[in-house]
Amino acid sequence: MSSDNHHSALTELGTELLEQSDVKVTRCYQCGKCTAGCPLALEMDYPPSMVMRMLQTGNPALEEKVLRSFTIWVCLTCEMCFARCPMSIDIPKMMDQLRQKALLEKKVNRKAKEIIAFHKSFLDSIRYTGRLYEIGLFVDYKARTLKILDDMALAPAMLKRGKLNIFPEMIKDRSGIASIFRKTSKKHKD
Amino acid sequence: MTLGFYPGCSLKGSSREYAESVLAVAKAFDIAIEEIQDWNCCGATAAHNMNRELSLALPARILSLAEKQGLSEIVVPCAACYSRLTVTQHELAADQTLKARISEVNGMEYKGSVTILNIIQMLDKYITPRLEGKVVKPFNKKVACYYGCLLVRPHEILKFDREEDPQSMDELMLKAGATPIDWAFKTECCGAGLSVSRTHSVGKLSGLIVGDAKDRGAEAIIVACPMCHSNLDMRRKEINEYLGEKVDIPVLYVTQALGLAIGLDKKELGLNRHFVKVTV
Amino acid sequence: MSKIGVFVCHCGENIGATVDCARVAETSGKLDGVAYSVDYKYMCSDPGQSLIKSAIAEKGLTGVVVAACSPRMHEPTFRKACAEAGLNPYMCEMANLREHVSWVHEKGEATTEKAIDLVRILVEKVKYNQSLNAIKVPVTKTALVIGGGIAGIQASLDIANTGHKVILIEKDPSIGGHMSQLSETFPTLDCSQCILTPRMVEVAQHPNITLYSYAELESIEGFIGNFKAKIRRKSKSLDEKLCTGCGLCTTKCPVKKIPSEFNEGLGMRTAIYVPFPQAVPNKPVIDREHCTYYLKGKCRICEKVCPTQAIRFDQKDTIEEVEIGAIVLATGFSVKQPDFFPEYGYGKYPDVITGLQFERLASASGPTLGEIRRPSDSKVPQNIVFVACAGSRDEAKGIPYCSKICCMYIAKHAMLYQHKVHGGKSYVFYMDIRAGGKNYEEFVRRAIEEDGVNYVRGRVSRIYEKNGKLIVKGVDTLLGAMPVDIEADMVVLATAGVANNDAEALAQKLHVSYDAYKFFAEAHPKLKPVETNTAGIFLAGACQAPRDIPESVSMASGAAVKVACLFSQDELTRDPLIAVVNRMAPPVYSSCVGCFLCVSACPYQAIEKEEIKNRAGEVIKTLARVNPGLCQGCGTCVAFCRTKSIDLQGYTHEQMYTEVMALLNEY
Amino acid sequence: MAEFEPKIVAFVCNWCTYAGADLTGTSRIKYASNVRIVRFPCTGRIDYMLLIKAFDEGTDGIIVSGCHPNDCHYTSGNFHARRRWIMFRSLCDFMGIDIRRIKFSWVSAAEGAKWANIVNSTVTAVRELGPYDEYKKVAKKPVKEVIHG
Repeated sequence: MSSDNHHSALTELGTELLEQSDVKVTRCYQCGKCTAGCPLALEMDYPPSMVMRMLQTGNPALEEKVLRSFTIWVCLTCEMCFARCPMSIDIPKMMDQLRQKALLEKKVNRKAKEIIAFHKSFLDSIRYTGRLYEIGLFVDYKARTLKILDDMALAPAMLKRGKLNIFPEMIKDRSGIASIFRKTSKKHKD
Repeated sequence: MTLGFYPGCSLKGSSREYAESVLAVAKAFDIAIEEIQDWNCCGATAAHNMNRELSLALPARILSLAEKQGLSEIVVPCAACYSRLTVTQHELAADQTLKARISEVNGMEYKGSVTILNIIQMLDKYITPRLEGKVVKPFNKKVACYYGCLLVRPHEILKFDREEDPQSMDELMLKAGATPIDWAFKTECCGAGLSVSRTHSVGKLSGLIVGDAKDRGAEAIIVACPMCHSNLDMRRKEINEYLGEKVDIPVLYVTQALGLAIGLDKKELGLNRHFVKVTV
Repeated sequence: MSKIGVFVCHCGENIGATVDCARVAETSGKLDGVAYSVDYKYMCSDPGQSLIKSAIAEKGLTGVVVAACSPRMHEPTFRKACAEAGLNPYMCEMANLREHVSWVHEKGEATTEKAIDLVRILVEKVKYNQSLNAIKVPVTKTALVIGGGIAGIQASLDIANTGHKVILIEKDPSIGGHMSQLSETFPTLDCSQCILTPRMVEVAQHPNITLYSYAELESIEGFIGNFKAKIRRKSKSLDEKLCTGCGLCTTKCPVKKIPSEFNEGLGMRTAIYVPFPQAVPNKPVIDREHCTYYLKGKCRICEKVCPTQAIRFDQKDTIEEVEIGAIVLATGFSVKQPDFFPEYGYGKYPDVITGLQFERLASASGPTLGEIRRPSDSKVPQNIVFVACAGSRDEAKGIPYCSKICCMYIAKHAMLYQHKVHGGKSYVFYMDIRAGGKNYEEFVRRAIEEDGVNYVRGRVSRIYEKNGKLIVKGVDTLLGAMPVDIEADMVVLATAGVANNDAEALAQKLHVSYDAYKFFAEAHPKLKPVETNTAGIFLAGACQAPRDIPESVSMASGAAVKVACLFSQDELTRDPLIAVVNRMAPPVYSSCVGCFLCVSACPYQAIEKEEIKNRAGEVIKTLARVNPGLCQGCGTCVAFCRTKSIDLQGYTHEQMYTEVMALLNEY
Repeated sequence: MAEFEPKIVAFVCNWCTYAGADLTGTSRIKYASNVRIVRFPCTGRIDYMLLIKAFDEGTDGIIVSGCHPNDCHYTSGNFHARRRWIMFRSLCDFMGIDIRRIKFSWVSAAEGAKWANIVNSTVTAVRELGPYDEYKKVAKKPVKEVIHG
């Protein structure tokens, strides 16, 4: 009886974005204001408004390109696009969704491996201690990316200024944190 | 009444001077502050980039702990943590199923009853009204107040100040004796979480910010976020490379500038920990 | 015994494809009191109407139910057909099988059942319908035109030229409206003042037009053909009969720094002022909010210098009461003002201006005498950026609609700039170019191809000032969404056209509907574009939606014709669907007990007290009586009446009860 | 057993809701066919006795809808209807008529989609409540006779 057939114009991915992040790709009218204000538009393979356009086409090849894009990883989630979007499209939230889908489907852009390595190192650090252990993060990140020499000067300078803890801060309820990680892990989803 | 305190990881590590200055200022005004016990990391950018549920569960745990501890109001000086906590509260309030799911994941009841204050809101509520007469060493410098992204956006959720050309920090600094300048990069992004993984992007974005502040004659940049601070301060080498000149405008936390104005000691405020030397 | 005819329309496929019309006709034919039933392809067509007419004649029908489209569409058609066949038109009812059945439900048993139900209840209702006669009311053949912009001017002149009287009221000291502020007009680039001023003068001199400038509508009562309006004539502090319009006072006034409304704040005016040199009437008013005398009790310089002693400091507002038969609303629009666009720095940077401000810069009579100079330092901008859709088509800012006129005036602005600043560079950031109109697209092409205006497809995210330049951060979406930064000397925002601040209050005063954006609502989006849903009140120009000059003028002439049609008759015929208080034989006279709750409920003050007197002239009973001229037929009194003594013709208690009862007993 | 299809009578004003329902048609928005519209000039004309009578005669649900506040074609009829509705609610409560069976709303001439939603949601709500037969069980009167009697 319901007349709610609004989803019919959307592809599977489009529907997923609508349901998971409240972004209806058809609402974008391609004004480009998001791109115009995006601090990193020039470093993206497809600027935000192009991503919206690609998703609008419903063309599976273009949707695939979006998932495999560098854009979704270099996006800073600075929220500027959303703040100024005349159609109030929550692009940052959509980017989160696209990143997670790309990870799940193993379609991650190769250029993004350092960014993801950093995120993984970061999450690993809190998975075990409950809080961020900055030295641990650096070491782990360097192990993942083999970027041994980068930022080498920074750590001693930080240590000197008392900005780094030698030992991690451990919270008491570490098993609780571990359990949160386990339960929210995509692999363990029931 | 006791004000709850969520420092977040940075304030225990690379930005400990922020915590030091917050606590010093609070102490100077006899504000009782109580840290949330056994708090965890909010998950920051990494969590919401990688896993939405995790990005809600971690902040929810923090808020649950605050509730358990009987705190009705907490201050979250880190703008990024403030954003994550507030967004989580907003999303869970809007979706009961999600709220139930997150409570189950955390194994902790989550009510959503805690009021979350960012540092400016905290200062405006508890300190600004009592500031008159306390400013013994006016911070008489031209300052560029830098708000960054997460203190003001998205406005629909945070409902703090205004998204374009915000004023709250400027007003506060004016009261501390400073002259806030009108500049163009108040809410542009510094590069945030890409600091380590894409340092050159951060050099450029932060460079634009520092460059504009310099061009308009700022003598200090005032921030309210450890990420902004570390990018503008610790990445000054990359910034100067991008700008092609040596810019030595110091970057202070809003609480440090305020602390100086009310006559607190430089060391007490952690000013010795900065990369760009603070000369006052 | 009723003899009712049921006529079921297929409306081609519209009803026929979904509803089993033959079965509706057949089933209805078996109803008690139905003498004839038939289905037909198009009941509203000539043959369809003939079918009804001949059935009335041949079968001697006493009532008709047409099951077709919405009665809001064709009830007048079928009632007229009935009348032509000799049946009282109010004995005809319509069942809505199209909008309420076939268009909203799927084909099937339940749908046809619903159609049958709708016919049945109206058959039952029609049994209780009464023959009614149309009500005649007189017409006052004077029109009130509210607003003296181009639309109001055109409407006034057209009505006046048909020989009828017009009262034109304008809230500002001069008529002319926004059009008088414009420099040149698209798509011909003829000077706005040159074509407008003669019309303004014509208004002032027309024997049939009474012009009240500096006047506003205070209140209105009555109904079509018979309105009574109170007009507040704001005090000008001036005896207009004595004033010769020499203008000496305005040159001597010491308060000279008031931002001029006419120049959109880019120029200054005095406290006693004529808004612009060609103003009609060309006589000054004193702005009491700024006048030193009114503020501080001394000065009176204007009074001293006036050669005819025309200044009247103690003059009060006066209220003029006028009787009118029709109203044309031509109150125009406003442009969205500062602090609406913090990301564009509007209101913060003096060189970010609105399109209307640019008109004043480009106008030969403007503050720069037609030279394009930026407000901050009077320099000629070498790089200029025009931003389209500054507010329009922006849901987040609450204005999702297209303001319609901006695409054209931006092209004009950029063109004027290129003509006036040789070697200057102009950029237009746009989303779409909407140039639908005679010679409009050609005009835009000329701007691009001949005048070299750079059109960039994309929206601007932000504008900020640095080193005396305005940094415009835009994007070129046609280059794969490439960010484009332009260092401009001046930026012109095509700010959205919005309804006036007081539009809502005026609409409520007049009982005229308005849309979500406070623009006045037309009675039908296509077929009644200048009518409102309040009879006798018509619309012209941008008070209905953003409109350009040709459209405003067309609408105004359209509205004028509607007024002229109304005034072509001495009496109006109105639907007799009004309330009546029952009357009985003495000594009861009526079941009305004289509680007069109905009087308090009536929104039209249409119910009066009537005294019944005996032969000796003594009052023996006081009853309610409905004034048929004032009653609009809402029926609120009916629901209020405790003794059921008042009833609404066409929707009587009997009719409505029967309808509902019939529905539920077979449903 | 087939799903219970409630009978819904809609009392609407001519200028807003009737026109709004026309717009639902012109926009071709589909909705539940359970509803039958009875046209009044204004919600101010609606005598609430008629609502009680409708329940008496076997309707399962009722919609009353007119112009939004301030938009009444007759200025204030809808305000009277609203005031009466507030009283009527309490009366229904008192009489034991579940007020969830009555939907009181504003639908303007521009709200075609809203009309469809209101009909659908009312049908769903009343379907959940089941047939309105509390009164009939007690009265035990043959419905037919009452009408034509």
